[in-house]
Amino acid sequence: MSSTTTVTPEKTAEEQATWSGQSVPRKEDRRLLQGQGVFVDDVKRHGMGFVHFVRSPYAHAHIAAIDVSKAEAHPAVYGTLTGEEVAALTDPFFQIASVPGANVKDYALAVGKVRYVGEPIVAVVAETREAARDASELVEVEYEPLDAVTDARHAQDDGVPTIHEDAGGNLMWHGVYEWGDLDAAFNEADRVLTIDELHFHRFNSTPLECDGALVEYNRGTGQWTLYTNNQFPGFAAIMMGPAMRCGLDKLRFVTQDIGGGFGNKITSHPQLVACCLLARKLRRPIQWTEWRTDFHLSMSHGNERWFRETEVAVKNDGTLLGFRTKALDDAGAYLRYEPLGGVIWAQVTPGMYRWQNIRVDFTQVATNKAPVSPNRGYSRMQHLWFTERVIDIVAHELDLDPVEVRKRNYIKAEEMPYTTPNGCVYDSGDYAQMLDIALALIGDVGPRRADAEARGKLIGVGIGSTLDSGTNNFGQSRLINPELQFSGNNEVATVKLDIFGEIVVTLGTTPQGQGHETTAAQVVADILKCSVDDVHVRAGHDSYWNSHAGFSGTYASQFAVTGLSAVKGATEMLRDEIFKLAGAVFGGVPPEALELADGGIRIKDNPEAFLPFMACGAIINANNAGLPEDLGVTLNCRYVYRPPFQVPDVEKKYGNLTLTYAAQVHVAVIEVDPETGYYDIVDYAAVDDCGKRINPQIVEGQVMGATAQALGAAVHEVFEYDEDGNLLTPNFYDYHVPHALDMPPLKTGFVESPSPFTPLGTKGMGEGGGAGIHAVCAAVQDATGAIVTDSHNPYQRVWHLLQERP
Amino acid sequence: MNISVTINGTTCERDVEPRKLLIHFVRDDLDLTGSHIGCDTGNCGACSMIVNGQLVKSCMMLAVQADEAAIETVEGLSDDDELTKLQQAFKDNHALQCGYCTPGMLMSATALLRANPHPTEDEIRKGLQGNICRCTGYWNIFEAVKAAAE
Amino acid sequence: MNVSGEREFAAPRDAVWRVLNDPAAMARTMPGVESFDVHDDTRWTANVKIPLGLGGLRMKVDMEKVDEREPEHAALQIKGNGVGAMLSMTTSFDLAENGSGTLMKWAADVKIAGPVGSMGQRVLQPIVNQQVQHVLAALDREVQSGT
Amino acid sequence: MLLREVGYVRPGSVAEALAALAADDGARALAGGQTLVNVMKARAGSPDVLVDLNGIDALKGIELGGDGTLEIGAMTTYSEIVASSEARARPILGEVCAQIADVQVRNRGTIGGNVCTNDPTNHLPPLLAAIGAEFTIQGADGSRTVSAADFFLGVYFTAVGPGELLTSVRIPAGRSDGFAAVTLGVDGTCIASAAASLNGHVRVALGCVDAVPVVLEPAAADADAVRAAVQGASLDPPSDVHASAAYRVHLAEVLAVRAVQQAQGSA
Repeated sequence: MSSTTTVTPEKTAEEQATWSGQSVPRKEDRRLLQGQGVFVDDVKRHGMGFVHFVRSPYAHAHIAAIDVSKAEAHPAVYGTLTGEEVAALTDPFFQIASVPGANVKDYALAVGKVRYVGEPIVAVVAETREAARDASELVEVEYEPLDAVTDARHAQDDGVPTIHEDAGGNLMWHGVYEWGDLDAAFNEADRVLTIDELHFHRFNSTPLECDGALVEYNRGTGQWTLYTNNQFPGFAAIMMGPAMRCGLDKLRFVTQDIGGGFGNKITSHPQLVACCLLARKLRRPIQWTEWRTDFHLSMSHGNERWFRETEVAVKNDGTLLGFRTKALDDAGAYLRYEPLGGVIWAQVTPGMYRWQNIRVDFTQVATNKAPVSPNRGYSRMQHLWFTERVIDIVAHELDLDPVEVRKRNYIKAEEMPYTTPNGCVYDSGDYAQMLDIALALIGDVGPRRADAEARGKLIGVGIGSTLDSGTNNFGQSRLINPELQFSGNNEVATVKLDIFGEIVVTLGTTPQGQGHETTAAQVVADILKCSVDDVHVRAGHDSYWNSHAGFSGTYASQFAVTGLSAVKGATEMLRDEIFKLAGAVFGGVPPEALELADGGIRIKDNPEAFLPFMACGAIINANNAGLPEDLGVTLNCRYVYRPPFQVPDVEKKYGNLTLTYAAQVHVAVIEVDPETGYYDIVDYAAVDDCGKRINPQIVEGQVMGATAQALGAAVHEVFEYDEDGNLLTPNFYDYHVPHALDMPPLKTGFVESPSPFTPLGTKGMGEGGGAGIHAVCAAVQDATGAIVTDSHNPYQRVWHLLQERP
Repeated sequence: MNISVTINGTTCERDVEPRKLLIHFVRDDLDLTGSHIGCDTGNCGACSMIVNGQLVKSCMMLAVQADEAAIETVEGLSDDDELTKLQQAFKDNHALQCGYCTPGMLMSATALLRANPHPTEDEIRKGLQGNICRCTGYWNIFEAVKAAAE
Repeated sequence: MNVSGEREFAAPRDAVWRVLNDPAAMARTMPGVESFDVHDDTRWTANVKIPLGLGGLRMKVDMEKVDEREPEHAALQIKGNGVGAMLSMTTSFDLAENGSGTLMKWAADVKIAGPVGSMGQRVLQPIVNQQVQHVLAALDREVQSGT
Repeated sequence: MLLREVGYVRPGSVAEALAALAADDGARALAGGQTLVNVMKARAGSPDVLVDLNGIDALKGIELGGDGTLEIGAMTTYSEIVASSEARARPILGEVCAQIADVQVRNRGTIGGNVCTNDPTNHLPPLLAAIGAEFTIQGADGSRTVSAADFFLGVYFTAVGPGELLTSVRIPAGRSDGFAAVTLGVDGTCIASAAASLNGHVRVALGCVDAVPVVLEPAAADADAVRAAVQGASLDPPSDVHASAAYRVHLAEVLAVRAVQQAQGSA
């Protein structure tokens, strides 16, 4: 069953009267339920050519020769594109990394060398999808295979082949983070626990829709229009423009509906560049659909990370004083968004705990695997899994109750806002209360344990607590590369009143199911005192709308802060203009004498004097003769929300890296069959605190969805490679995601701790599901009595853990 | 090969290559893009349709195998200005997020409720087992189907 | 993937050696050979359709003898290039006289890359074993007919 | 998606189907297509002609003989077996078919396709081997019936030769059967499986541990005897991303015992 607790702060009459805070049914749903959504593969153009990418069967090889003549000769083929052409027509993609990673040369297609199985080498365009694939089989590529680097832990060993000669080795980035006084902490410690190695596995969220695009080139204006499901056009443009040697306004990004993103659709820019070049070369629209196997082989794997030689300073009572660890990140074959993973984790450096003394020696290397890119919980999930593992290992070693160790070390509600050792400011929250609610949802496990043991089964209970930091300060990129000129963040919205009084909202975001049309309408309706049905929020994204800013997109848990704050700002501007206009129309009535009501504005003590929005729109847009010269009203308002950020201190690696800190605490109960290692999650609770909830149903939906992804990753999902660099899970057979029958009972609860730092008291959310991985690991450890050192625990591993039992 | 299918009540004749999968035929040739493609191994169910009264994954059937068949897709469930009880229940229960799996999910739920108007929770899970959703965690979908069955 | 084994032939060593080193004879022992070209006495090319039951996997297979100590040892480097699959295999055999017969010790290291290699992990080893058995059985027949 | 070009014929009778198969050595029978079509999407296998058996009524249906023998047409779907009252004569059949994948796959997938594919992870090869099924194969020159031992030859290989068709599966009467598996998720792909039948004597068939079901006949139905039989089989299963050889061997032992216990319970 799925149940929701009633733990909720009292709502004031004022709150009850607002749209915000209500589970308003989504505006998006009708079209999606009727099959009328427009996803990228639904976009068709006359004469479009279908592109198929020839992909490398080798993980690492020199390309000795490429012959496309037979493919070009295929009657249905329009043309091809090779790496050589790409290298001539474009510059390598801009690298975020400082040296050595900065020296990596990354193009839209492989140039001279292939570096992972599935890497695109040649693009073939034909009249039909089938013909494009047929012809791609006629492309002859001569390879000189090289040994593959598949284990990041040995990527820098002597004699290991170099993947990027330009980088002079497989090291991509290295940095040391140290805050507090480690020596003092370790001197003060009663005990120092050492953990040789913890491993966070490689997986991603596998959105059901893969990547794709339909790209048109306007020869007259030199502009490309990309209908694509890329979820961060601002980033794609920054990557593509310089590479293609064109201004960013030459790249128009358009999307309506996106079939899930979860961060995995941020780095499709190489394929988009190939499509742009082909659209120009072949003088026709280019259609690209990525199939599931292509996606698994090549797109946006989550960061695989090791934590080695970890030392933890603790008091006998479980008080945590500090830790040291060496983090090793496997970036895969190219740095598409990396090495940002090398700093993003620092948003949550101490996890939810009062650790003051921390040293993380962070190394990122290249391997012959698919490039990693952001994946829901990007880089924080790996680090928070580490902190949760440490907590449970400490509890195990000191024979303390994991609940007690957490409560003893959690940052306390009264300490909020709390400044972490590296200068991040946790805005609000009561982690201990969240844990209590989660445990209450599960109730007494005793009877269940007795019943299971009577059947020869083992019960395990595990806690996973996690932070969902949102609204990036892009200045953190300077901790990776001081040369970078990024900082802060921004988002835009426009709100206007049309000639017939229609309220029209445009967003800069690229929603993938988060319900932006609905929540934006809720915010607007509250300010303009009208119904959400009176608010039309344009579907999707178009970078040619003036609601597009540099950081526009939907990623990193920020819409509820950046997007909705922009909507709020623009709507308040519109409201003030309506007051100004009405004041003038009523003959100089001051704003304080006016009020909004019933889809219009009226004089407070003379309700008869009423100006409906329709009249306001008509006057300004079509009947404006005689209005005062200095009225200054357009009823078309654009607002840019800019979070209050400073540039972090690059030397000390110190500063506030994100604006809000939503939190989740999960508790998992598993039943293990000791004979086989097979286990079921038999009870589960997830408690969320994302501050003010604009639409509780949407928030709960994010919590449940993220939890399902975490449970899939914890038990089944892994991108595993053999020693030759073949991906062993390239499809949904071997990469098993949760199906309906796999879902455990799911109980949800929530706390609302409004953020003091955001205009609406909201916090970004959606990425806290990683707690499910932490909770399952802890539950497996509890059931088996063996220390869990891997984030991925399929039946086989659990069976092995059981063999280790004392 | 020339084939004729009746899709959502409309009969269409087309010439298709034998190798063309039913899902490609419906999306690309008949321009009914409501049914989606989420995998290439028949696992995800986004392409689920009802063919001659039977729920199938249209990516594991050739278009030529549907010759003379009656096909139902999401576009046939309701007309523009109204939602079926099932669709409304999906909306009321927030049973969709990105909406990509939704058409296939609706067809599976429709087939389930036809065969079994009052399914238990286990029967609902079993009935939707062939449809992957990556957004919702399924529970709201189960609730929606329950609500539609009441 | 490494596979190896032993096989006894009721034939003298030179007879076995002859078959193992006669491209035409070898071609008759390999599964699904559709055409066969001999470039010189160390390099052959075969177009095969490995019968995978569900339709067969077409491959162009280049074979090169990389080591030879007549009449007891030879090693072959085999590279197969087919749609969705890259086969690379090093195989060696050692022949020892065994009474009137011959004992062959053979070993092969088989690597399959590409989608098929990824897809078929759980079935690959059984398939390879099975193909090897076919080859050995055919080899038997060749040796018998050759003596 | 995007198959290679392929011919297609839809015979109305077994004779026509046999003729079509004989006409081209690149011809392959298309049953439910729930495996073959996916292999063709990957272009890992590429038949020249597909002989679609879905139009042949003679290959469909379930008959229950007076002696309790079931004769199941090769093109009978899992769903039809699950729903069939006749098939309840051997309850394990419906129980196992109901665990295969999902509704859509069960609506198209057939018993004949399942056994002719003989993917080691399939449910039916070990089950049918355990319960002593026989397979009727028809060729140009008449038909023959073979036992499971003679039917399953290798991965994707069976006694059904070129130009032949599996027309039906015969299942003897019996009730004391069991099936146990560890799968990749509920109703997922089998990581290891075991089927057992106690009709007359103890027979166990193991799946996922070899190219063909491994059939064992333990001396008795007690756990020790069954374990001993599995250990005596010196299994050498493949390792893959889901299970090492050692883990599969261990599971085979545990599941064999469970299948036998289930069979005892169902007696």
